Amino acid sequence: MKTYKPAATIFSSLAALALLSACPFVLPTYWTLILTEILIMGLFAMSFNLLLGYTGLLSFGQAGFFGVGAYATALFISKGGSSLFLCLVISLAAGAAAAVVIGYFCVRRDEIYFAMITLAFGMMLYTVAHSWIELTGGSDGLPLMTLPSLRLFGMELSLYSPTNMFMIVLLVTAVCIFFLWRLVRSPFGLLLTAIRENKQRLSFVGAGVQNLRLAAFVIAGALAGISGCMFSLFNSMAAPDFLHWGFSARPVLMTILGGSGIFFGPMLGAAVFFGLEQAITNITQNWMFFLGLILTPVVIFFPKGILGTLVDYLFKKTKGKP
Amino acid sequence: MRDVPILKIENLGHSYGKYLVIQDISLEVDSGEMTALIGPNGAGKTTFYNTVTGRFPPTRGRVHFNGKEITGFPAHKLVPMGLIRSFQITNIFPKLTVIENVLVPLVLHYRKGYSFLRALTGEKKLYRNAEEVLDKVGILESAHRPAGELAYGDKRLVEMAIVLARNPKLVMLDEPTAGMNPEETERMIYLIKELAERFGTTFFLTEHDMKVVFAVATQIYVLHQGGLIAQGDPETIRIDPKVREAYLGGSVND
Amino acid sequence: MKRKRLLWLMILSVALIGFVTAAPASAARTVKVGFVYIMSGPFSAYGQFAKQGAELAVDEINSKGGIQGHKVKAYFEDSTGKPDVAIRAIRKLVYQDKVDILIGLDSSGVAKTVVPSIPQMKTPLIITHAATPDVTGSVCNPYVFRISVNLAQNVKAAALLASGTDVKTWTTIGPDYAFGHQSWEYFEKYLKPMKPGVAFLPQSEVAFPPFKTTDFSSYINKVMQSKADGVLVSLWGGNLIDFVRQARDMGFFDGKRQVLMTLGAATEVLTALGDKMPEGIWVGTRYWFLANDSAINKHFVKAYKDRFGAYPSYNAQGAYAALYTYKAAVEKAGSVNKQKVIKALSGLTVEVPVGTITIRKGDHQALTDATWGKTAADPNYPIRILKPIKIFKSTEVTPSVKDTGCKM
Amino acid sequence: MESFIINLLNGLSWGMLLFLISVGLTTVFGVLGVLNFAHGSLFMLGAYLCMQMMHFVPSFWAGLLTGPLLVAILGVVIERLLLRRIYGRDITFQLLLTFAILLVLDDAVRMIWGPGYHVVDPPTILSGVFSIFSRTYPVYRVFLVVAGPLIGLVLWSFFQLTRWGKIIRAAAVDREMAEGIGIRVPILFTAVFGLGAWLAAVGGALAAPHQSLAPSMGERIIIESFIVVVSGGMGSFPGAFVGALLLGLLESFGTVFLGRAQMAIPYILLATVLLIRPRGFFGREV
Repeated sequence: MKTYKPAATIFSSLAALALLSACPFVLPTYWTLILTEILIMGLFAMSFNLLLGYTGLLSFGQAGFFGVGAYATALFISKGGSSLFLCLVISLAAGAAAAVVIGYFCVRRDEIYFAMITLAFGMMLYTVAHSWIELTGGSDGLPLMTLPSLRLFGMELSLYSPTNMFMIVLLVTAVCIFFLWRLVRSPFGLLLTAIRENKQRLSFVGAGVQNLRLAAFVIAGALAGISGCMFSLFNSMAAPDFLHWGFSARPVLMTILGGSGIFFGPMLGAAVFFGLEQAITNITQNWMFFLGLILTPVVIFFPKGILGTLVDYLFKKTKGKP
Repeated sequence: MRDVPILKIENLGHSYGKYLVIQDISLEVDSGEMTALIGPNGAGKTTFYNTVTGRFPPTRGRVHFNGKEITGFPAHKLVPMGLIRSFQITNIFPKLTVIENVLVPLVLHYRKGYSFLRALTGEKKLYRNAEEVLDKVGILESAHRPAGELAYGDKRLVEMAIVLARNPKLVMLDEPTAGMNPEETERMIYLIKELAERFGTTFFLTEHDMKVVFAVATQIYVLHQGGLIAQGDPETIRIDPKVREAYLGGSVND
Repeated sequence: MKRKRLLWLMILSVALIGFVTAAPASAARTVKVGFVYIMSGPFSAYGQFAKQGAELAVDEINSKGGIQGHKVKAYFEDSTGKPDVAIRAIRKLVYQDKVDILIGLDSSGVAKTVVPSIPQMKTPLIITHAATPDVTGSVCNPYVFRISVNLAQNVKAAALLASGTDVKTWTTIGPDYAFGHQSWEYFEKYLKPMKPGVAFLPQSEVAFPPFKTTDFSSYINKVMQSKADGVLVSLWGGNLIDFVRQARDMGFFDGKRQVLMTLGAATEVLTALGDKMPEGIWVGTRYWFLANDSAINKHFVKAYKDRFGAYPSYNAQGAYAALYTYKAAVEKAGSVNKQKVIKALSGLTVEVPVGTITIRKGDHQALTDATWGKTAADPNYPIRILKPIKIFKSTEVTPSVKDTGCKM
Repeated sequence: MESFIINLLNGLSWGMLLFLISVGLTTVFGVLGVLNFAHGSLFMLGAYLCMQMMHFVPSFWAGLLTGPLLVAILGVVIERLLLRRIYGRDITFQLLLTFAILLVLDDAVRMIWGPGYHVVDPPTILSGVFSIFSRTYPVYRVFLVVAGPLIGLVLWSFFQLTRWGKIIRAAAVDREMAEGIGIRVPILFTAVFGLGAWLAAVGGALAAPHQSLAPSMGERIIIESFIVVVSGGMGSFPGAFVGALLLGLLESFGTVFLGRAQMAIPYILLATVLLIRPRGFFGREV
């Protein structure tokens, strides 16, 4: 029988964090940058998985909130903002606010209809970013001409340094993941899984399923907003592409690659995705072709994803069949 | 002198377009009684359930619960008032463990649904409560197994536990022994009786298995072709010629 | 059992980290050139052309002893036309491959969002395709150069052409993104003072089909229905092909209106359209392989045709010319040191197939002639060619540095 | 007035192309329960193979006949090898598997025929123009407006009147029941997917003389056909017809009225329909 050992969890998380924060000092710069991107996209995928893996909702417009976060940061900085903390807060609020409005219409739908209506709203946000030239810079996007700097212990740390950027992203991602970790283990998290398992049953024991879904949707939107904020700082830009459905497909891919049933699955999926991309594009330009070839057996034979299958392999078999 | 009936239904009707599924049903359920609604397949029992518990609003008639009108209330409003239902088909959270299945209604009962950051494992009161409920229905030993892996009869017990966890005033059971083998049916009958006697839970159930009905019910209503044709205690129903006619061809004692 | 598996897992991860950190074996000093183009997806044709032009230049230079004795090694990365992928590609070239110079960029959106990050990487970038005026304007910086004709130069030439016609009212059909909108905006800005009486249709009456459009007929209808007798077409690539074929059938080219296609002379468009391209239409391009009789151009066209079996497109010329521009800069600087090269590039004059260009100091935009011409059939060529060709001098079409808004 | 007629014709012919693509998509969804992301790629393959066949036999009709047939065979292979392993799985997996197929097919097309643009000429009898008042309009577009409903009618008769059509409809309503009455469902599924692939390819072949062929063809059309299918009602034949016409007309007339927001037209339609009728125009409400 499983017993919950908080001490072990805390210890291993801290060890992983320590290991990761050593990375920029041993890895070449380029891999530090890739790792930064993995963390950002991994957090984005984990926010998406709060909906897919925990609540059972396939959102195809998650990039909309990611993009809203990215644009919130880009606009804030282009209007002279310079506080990193405010960037994060504003992007979080923007992502959450967009998710409240859009979620209100979406959470009443299920399955493919939910996917389609989120797609529709995501693409409407894309149209705004693409066509409201005066505000968003239109199809060219908004370049960030400066980055907020960070004052820490009297030192001025520039985010242009890949190491500093990585540390900040690691810190923010870790905080968000900790939040998610608590969330899925809270009573609220239990209700979300209950929605996924049987939403009709849940409503007949007296839960307001729509409101719970909306809450999950808003939290996922807010976290996507934060990821978008970090992404725009990391790349010094916000572009309409970030809101396109093609971008929404990324967290879906990563989550299924890693495994939607496992908390860290999407993060590993992001790592695998970028790792594969780096490896394959070194050999051939037909990266999409090979991605498709790799994805096919994963979807057919490993529905639990890479991490899910690995966890099963490591722990289930050794335990013996119950 | 009688108390206010816990459930009072007046002239309830529901139709799909022109087709009347149930019509003009009036009945009362008294607190502490074990009331059953019987009728052959297709008589409209499930529609009646869905209409009372807010799945489809009735097209006519009224429903009162504990003296308050609840006509057309959705389930999530009824449950906090103390009215809860079970389903004919097994309706649980299959991938959650048995104890988590029971914790779900308890989280709602104690209004912890929007508690985001406290670990569920820290809610000792909820766990104690859940274990009590599991103990009551007799599946405490399976508490940490995924509910979907249990045997059929045990799944129905999980469902009963989900229903009981919210401490309802009235439990509406839709064919609680449907699909069970004789042994499991025995256990369910025993459980319902014991719950009613020891904890004073009021039950309203539909059932087509007459053995179950006559074993547990104290008051019986008979539904036929969408309307009530008889009511009374088990003895009265057993000899009612209209009921025999409704079950034409089949033995009432089956 | 369980422990053993964990052990394997750890070994695997360590091996992975080792693979990642293993530094590439350092060879003798070569000049590393990083090319970033769209190599995959719908617009990979542009990357293919550029790659061919680049490979041709690399081989030519290496066979003649390289740049200042250094062999040239080319690295190609795929921008996919998406800004976040493009910047990752650039980072890879700079941090992993440690290139000395960056060359490329097709999409204006990519260029505009990527350019502000280039100074952080301390590596010069020569843009060869992206046309947005902003990269040598509002977001310009000392590390970024452009040797191709930009939108302002191309449209200024169009306006000069337009001023010579008797068109009274102009409208446009262009892609619904920055390129289309800016083309129209600049056209109006330039033509108005040249020919005060001319009218321009308001925003609500011009046509901007979204980029993904394949059916242009309702836009064609909109333009034909308007009172305009002159049309600026800034569609390009597949959009332009679809537009021309559909417009032809709808009687758009019936001679009742003057048509200027800013990117109509792109070889990939002319090749696909063949004899479906109407004759006598003014078309512009960044480079036309018959427009220049210089020895350099003749050599380039011949070498390219011999090797790849087609006439070089403007993107092939762009990549080819960029490498020769870099070579000239290194030779001027006497070093491949990036800072020295940047200094040398600024103000550099060099002859490339398209003509002699000078990279202006103020905004790093090349002063390069703009090419326009009228489509004509010629039995010697399988595609429509330009006859007559009209070359607009760079001094005529390039806005002043002050006008570009560039502050270095 | 003439402008109105031309916009109407534009909307109708575009709508008919959308209909041909969507009807295969909706049939496959109705019977197999799979929303096929790769449907647009099959559409594209139809166009490319039509062009390829025309190199062998220089007639559009030959290409139209043989190209889609090859795609149908490919569809059968895809169903047998891949799709049938994921029936009944979560929608996410179905979308992702067909998305993977899309990635492979799109890149394969680029590798085989190159990234450049290709054009296909309409057959000679359809290549002219005719005049509407003072304007001309291509005959081929009118052919599309006529061919769409004709193919629709043939399909409709097939579904309503023939034994196979009835079996397919029965299977779409209730898979288990169909199995119960002795229909060999696996073969039926293969056939239906082949039919869907064929329809997509016919759409592609018919679109070929009208738009340039490029590896992005499929990607551009797939979301719009999703929108048609969902707003018409998933699995509904009349739904696909109405949805396609509506979207075609909205996009055609929208260019006149909506200005900068025109890009959002399909999405506004989709969201509006889903908010008002959660299962689309002809969908079965639950």
